[in-house]
Amino acid sequence: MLKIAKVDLSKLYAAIAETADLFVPAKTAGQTNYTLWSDETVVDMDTLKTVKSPKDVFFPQSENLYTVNKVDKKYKITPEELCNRDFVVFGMKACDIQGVKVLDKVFLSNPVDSFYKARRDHGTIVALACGEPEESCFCKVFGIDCAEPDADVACWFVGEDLCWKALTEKGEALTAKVAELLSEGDESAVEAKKAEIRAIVEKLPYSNLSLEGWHGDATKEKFDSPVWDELYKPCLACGTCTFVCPTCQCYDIKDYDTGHGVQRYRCWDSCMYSDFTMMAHGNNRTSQLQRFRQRFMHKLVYFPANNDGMYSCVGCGRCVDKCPAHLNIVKVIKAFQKEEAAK
Amino acid sequence: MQRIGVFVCHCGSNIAATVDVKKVVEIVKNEPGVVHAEDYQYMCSEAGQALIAKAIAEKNLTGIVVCSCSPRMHEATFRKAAERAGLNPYMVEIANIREHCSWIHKNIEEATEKAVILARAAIAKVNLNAPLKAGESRVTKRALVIGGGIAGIQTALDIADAGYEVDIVEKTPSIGGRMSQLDKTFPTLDCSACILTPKMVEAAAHEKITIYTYSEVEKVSGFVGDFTVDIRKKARSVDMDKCTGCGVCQEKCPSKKTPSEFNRGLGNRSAIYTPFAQAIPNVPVIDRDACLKFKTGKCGVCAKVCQAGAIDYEQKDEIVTEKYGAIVVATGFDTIKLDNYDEYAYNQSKDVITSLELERVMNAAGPTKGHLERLSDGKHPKEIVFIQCVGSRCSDDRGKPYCSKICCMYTAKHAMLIRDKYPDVNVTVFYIDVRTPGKNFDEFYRRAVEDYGVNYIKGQVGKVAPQPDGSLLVQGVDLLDNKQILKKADMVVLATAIEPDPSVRKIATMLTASIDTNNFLTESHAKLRPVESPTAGVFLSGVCQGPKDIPETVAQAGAAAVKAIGLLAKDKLLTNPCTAKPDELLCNGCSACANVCPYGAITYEVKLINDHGIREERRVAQVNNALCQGCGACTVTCPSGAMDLQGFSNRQIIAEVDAICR
Amino acid sequence: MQELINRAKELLADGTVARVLGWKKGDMSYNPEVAYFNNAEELEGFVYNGFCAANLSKYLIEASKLEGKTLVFLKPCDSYSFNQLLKEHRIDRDKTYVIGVGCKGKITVEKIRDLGIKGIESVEIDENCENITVKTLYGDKTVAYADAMLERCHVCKGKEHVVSDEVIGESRDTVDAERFAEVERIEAMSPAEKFAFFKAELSKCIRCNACRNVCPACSCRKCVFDSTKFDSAQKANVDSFEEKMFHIIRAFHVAGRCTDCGECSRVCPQGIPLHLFNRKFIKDINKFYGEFKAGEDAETKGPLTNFTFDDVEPCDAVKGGN
Amino acid sequence: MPMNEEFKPKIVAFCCNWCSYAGADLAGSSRLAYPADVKIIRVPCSCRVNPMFILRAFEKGADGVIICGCHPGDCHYSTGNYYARRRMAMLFSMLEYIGIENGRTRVEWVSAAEGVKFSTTMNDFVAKIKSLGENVRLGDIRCKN
Repeated sequence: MLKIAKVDLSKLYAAIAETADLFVPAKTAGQTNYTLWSDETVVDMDTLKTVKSPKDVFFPQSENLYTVNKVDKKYKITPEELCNRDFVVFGMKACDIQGVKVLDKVFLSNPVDSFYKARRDHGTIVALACGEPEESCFCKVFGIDCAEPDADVACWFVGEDLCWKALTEKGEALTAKVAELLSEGDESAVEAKKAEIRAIVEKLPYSNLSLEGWHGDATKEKFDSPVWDELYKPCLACGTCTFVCPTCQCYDIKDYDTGHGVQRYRCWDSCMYSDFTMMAHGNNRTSQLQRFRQRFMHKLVYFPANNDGMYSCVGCGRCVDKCPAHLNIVKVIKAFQKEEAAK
Repeated sequence: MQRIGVFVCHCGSNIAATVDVKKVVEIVKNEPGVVHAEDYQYMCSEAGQALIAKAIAEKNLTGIVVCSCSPRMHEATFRKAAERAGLNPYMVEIANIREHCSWIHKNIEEATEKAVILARAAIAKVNLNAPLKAGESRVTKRALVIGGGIAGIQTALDIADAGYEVDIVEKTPSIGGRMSQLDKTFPTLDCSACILTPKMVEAAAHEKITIYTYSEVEKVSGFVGDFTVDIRKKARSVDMDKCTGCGVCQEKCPSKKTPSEFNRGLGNRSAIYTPFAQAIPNVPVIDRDACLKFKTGKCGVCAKVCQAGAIDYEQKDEIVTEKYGAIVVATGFDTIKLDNYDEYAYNQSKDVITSLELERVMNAAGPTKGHLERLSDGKHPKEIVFIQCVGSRCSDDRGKPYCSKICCMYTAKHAMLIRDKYPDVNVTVFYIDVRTPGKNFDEFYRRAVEDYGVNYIKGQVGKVAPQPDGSLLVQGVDLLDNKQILKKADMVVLATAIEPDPSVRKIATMLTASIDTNNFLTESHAKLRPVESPTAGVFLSGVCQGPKDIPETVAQAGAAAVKAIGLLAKDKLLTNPCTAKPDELLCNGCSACANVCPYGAITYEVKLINDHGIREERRVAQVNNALCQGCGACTVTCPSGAMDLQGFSNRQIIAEVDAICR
Repeated sequence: MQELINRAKELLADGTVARVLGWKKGDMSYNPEVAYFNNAEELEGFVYNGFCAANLSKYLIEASKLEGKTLVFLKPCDSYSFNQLLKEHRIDRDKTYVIGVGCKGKITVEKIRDLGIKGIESVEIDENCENITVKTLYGDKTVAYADAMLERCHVCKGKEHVVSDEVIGESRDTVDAERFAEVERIEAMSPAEKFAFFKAELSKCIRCNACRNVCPACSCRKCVFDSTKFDSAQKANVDSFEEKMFHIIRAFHVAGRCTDCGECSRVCPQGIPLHLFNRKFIKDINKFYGEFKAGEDAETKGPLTNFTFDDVEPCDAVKGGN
Repeated sequence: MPMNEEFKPKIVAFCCNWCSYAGADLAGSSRLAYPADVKIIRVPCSCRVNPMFILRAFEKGADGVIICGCHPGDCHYSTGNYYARRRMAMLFSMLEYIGIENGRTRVEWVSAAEGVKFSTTMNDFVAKIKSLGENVRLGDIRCKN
């Protein structure tokens, strides 16, 4: 266990940034999101949850795939270069790290998404244990321990220090690069901190949410349930939940005419949008009920069915905080519980 | 994907001298959709059009871009050529590389680059063009002529003689117009009334002509072939059917102090009046502002003396609604106000008059019974000075920038008539230039100078100063002798500029006909379509389009009539297919488009819509293609983009923007 | 609140309405959601308190397609949106029964969190809406009601319902700020400062479309940014310009129609003060074309579908007009 | 981009078919020069100009956009330019509000008879855009280079 005084963190950031791009939570115009660090960045390690999850460090909201240019009468295709520069994401929480594992299932299984893989290969995650978990958090429900994040490096704020522990080879390598700034830390103090965090988690209102009945074999029963009929109605069909979610991975591929060529890019899509998966023949989900159902069925039924029971919700609670209609996955789970109980 | 042919015109050297035409051809060959590109000396020629037809046939072209002069010039030509070759005419777009390029740029490289960009924009547009089909609309076989002067009368007679119904709307109590105020006409010196009156009578008697005098156009709706017009027949207070035109009412009317409009205020008329003896109709009107009965409630003399019982104080304005296929504007002119020309003392001295006032003075039926006399003291003048270009050819904003065209000739006429009748009177004319381009015009002017001894001085007058003895001191300059001139005169006559009758602005707005900065109605093409307004179905006759003399006016009146007849002779008209078209699936039914439509072309209908499997009743916009004129106001007010304009669609315009900006 | 429930039950019972559109208790005390109530039993879950900020008028577009009348509860500001939607033929007056509800200003848990309060377990609003008691994992806190109030309530345009079949409940004047102060502050900036301000705000935009989808004026069946009509279909932020385009055009499309209900700013997950766009247009419209309140009635022509002969010229509008 | 002689602005001019396009034609037939930077798009009426077209032009790299229509009162469609005037007043005000340099957009009323005005307007507008320099605030970076 190593440590660095909080007051010296800026030195640490600078040291990391010397050899790699560094992404940190930073506050701009009042909101905290992951940003590429520079000397002027106002780092915000205190805000528990960034508005957007850090998933776009690995899977950007939009990225070019290739460019087509016309040279005389011939078309020239230039693929976008893959990520070839090391980077570090600093401050990721346990839930978001689990989110990346969900994305890994999608993008690293065959066919491998080369853009994503290049970023995963070049990225080192420095995780930060959650100091004060909030009432919208429910990571515990998915077996995540926010006191003990699993990444390349795990960190804890203890007193006036940041405690630092490398967990993987990548973590060790990063530690070596900044070793000068680190000194020996107190293992027991970190343990005490973990206990403190876990004690808070126990008291969180959603920590004991039951996932009973939600599993890969529940398709028929849940799909046909009448509960959806009323449940979706407040939904505005915006994409907030999907865009702040650390695991939503759907994207669309589009072209942009730059005037001197065409850029083919992909960008996040949302299953809440009316033109999601719109095809030449039309749309396979024509009502908001269907679209709304799709999102939760995917997170809690379809994804576990295809990934050894792994849910594609990590309980970060961003949708709980951000849904303009105060709808969220917790309310969905609770609504079904109530229905079960009524039966 | 379209198969586009690009045809680049040299226009002789008009384009080719500044734009490297061959280079344009080479570059556009690589544009998306282009399968053919060539250049030619004159694309608009038979041979040029044949090239287009040949390429359409040989290369299976689906779209055409002609890089040439303005589409306002030859778009129709090329569309017709394409149509003859079997292509939909609306698959043709023009890149204007002459007016907007070769004629304004000197640098060949720059102009060529711009020509390529303009061609690209047109190609990008054609890529999104869709064949359009013109609809049909009916033609109401009746014409409206606004204005009952010589222009309106002649137009109406010509149309009526061709067998079509015509209505004349005249705002004063009689037809006749300015010509009826004139004494003699140049260059023949025949009496104006003698040649005008028969025409007035003929119009009144013509079975196809209906005359609405003391009436104004109130509202115009509709479009070419199918206008609906509200005409306000102002209350005459005299029953047209009963009145015999005996004139006793005018004699007995106690209110006789109203300045006579017909005599330009030089004499008075009664409150119940006909403007002049030969008025048509010969039915008086009561000027309610002057009439004692209307002002005080007492009087009623005219009703008492009218044997026919035609006086009707209760009469009200009446609105007549008629349908017309064609409208001819013949609103004529007036002389400008002279408030900006204090130096000529027009407002200070009664002996400074305008030429039109002189016409009344010279006229036997005028305020002086045709005797040339000073209006201040009735004395016979010995020395008369004419000042030309008062308010015409003016470089500042006091007057008009244009030449009023008729003044040189009528001044020569006046001078000649005065010298002929009163050889004792000296006549001096101050002029800038004497302009006599017309048949027998210069001969006429020379007669004035050579045979009648009129003293022409090239130079302007700086000031006319009324003297204590009642004479006028004219201070001018003789530019040829380069000397100051001080001349004592008994009368000064101002060749006052003419301007379109003020009523034309309102009428132009109602007709959506455009007007130039001088309030003259704009013709569709200055050279090739001089009697047509850019607004389809509206034609121009007489001075409302620009200054002209009587023979020109009559000629133009005939031309306007022929254009109107050509329109009325058709049973159906092809409508502009570039109309608004709603996408019912996107329409919100919010009525925003209908709110901004100037033609009332948009209505709403509740329809069963199948929107990608969702079937529901929706309120959706419907466009009446016969009413829609294609302005596009609705398309921008529609937030969802449901309303689009065919031929100028959102995607087409965006494609042009993209092509220009890339 | 009980009065509202009782009245709703009456109207359901006597068949005046077929359903009730209102707010339902959430699983926390601060997250009520919009809900339909079809019977008296369901109405037991009805709630109306300071957290019921959602403007229900837009939901009536769908409700108008249902059989029978829908009872809807509208706050004073929501009634403007209702009128505007009526004007645009999007909702059917005959299929709605409007109960105007009193409003003492609406609050949001975000504002409470912004005060540094974490681990919120429950929130209690006192009867007079003066203070809020927040129970947290870290102890109880008290917050002044006004401090948790939405921006729009500080500049409320009035507590009168412009349309209703009946009104239940008291309102309270909540205005304690100048409505156009922020717009004026921006107007006074230099072009570079203005640009920096909007760039910082708009670069947060994630194109989730929450602002658009919640907006009662943005009621297009298919948004122009979702269709191919302008070659403008976009799904995600690609370059900062697209956000400018989206937000400028969105503001333009609702200009003269926006009732300043403030829902866009309330729902933005990134806290972008989107109302500043709309309010700029409202300020301009008032200045150039005379005072205009969208939704004040359901008949008057909107300022952008109207004109006068001597309107301000665009170049003069930019110089600040007169 | 530094202001220098090399800056060739891209300028889009929307001209209504009835007045301003004809005014541009008249400028042409009168040989009244204005810079080749101006490219004209013909629209039936100034009221056809959607703010989206203007923003699109800027997105794609235009440095200035000018809209020309019939003088108020003289619209071929009677009222089109009145709507255009309100729309553009709103749009321009918004552009100024978000920090876009004043003067990148303009509305001018040019009649079919005003070839001289068309030419002087374009000369003046190009000079203004040159003084403002390249449009960096509204362009889409993907369209650069």
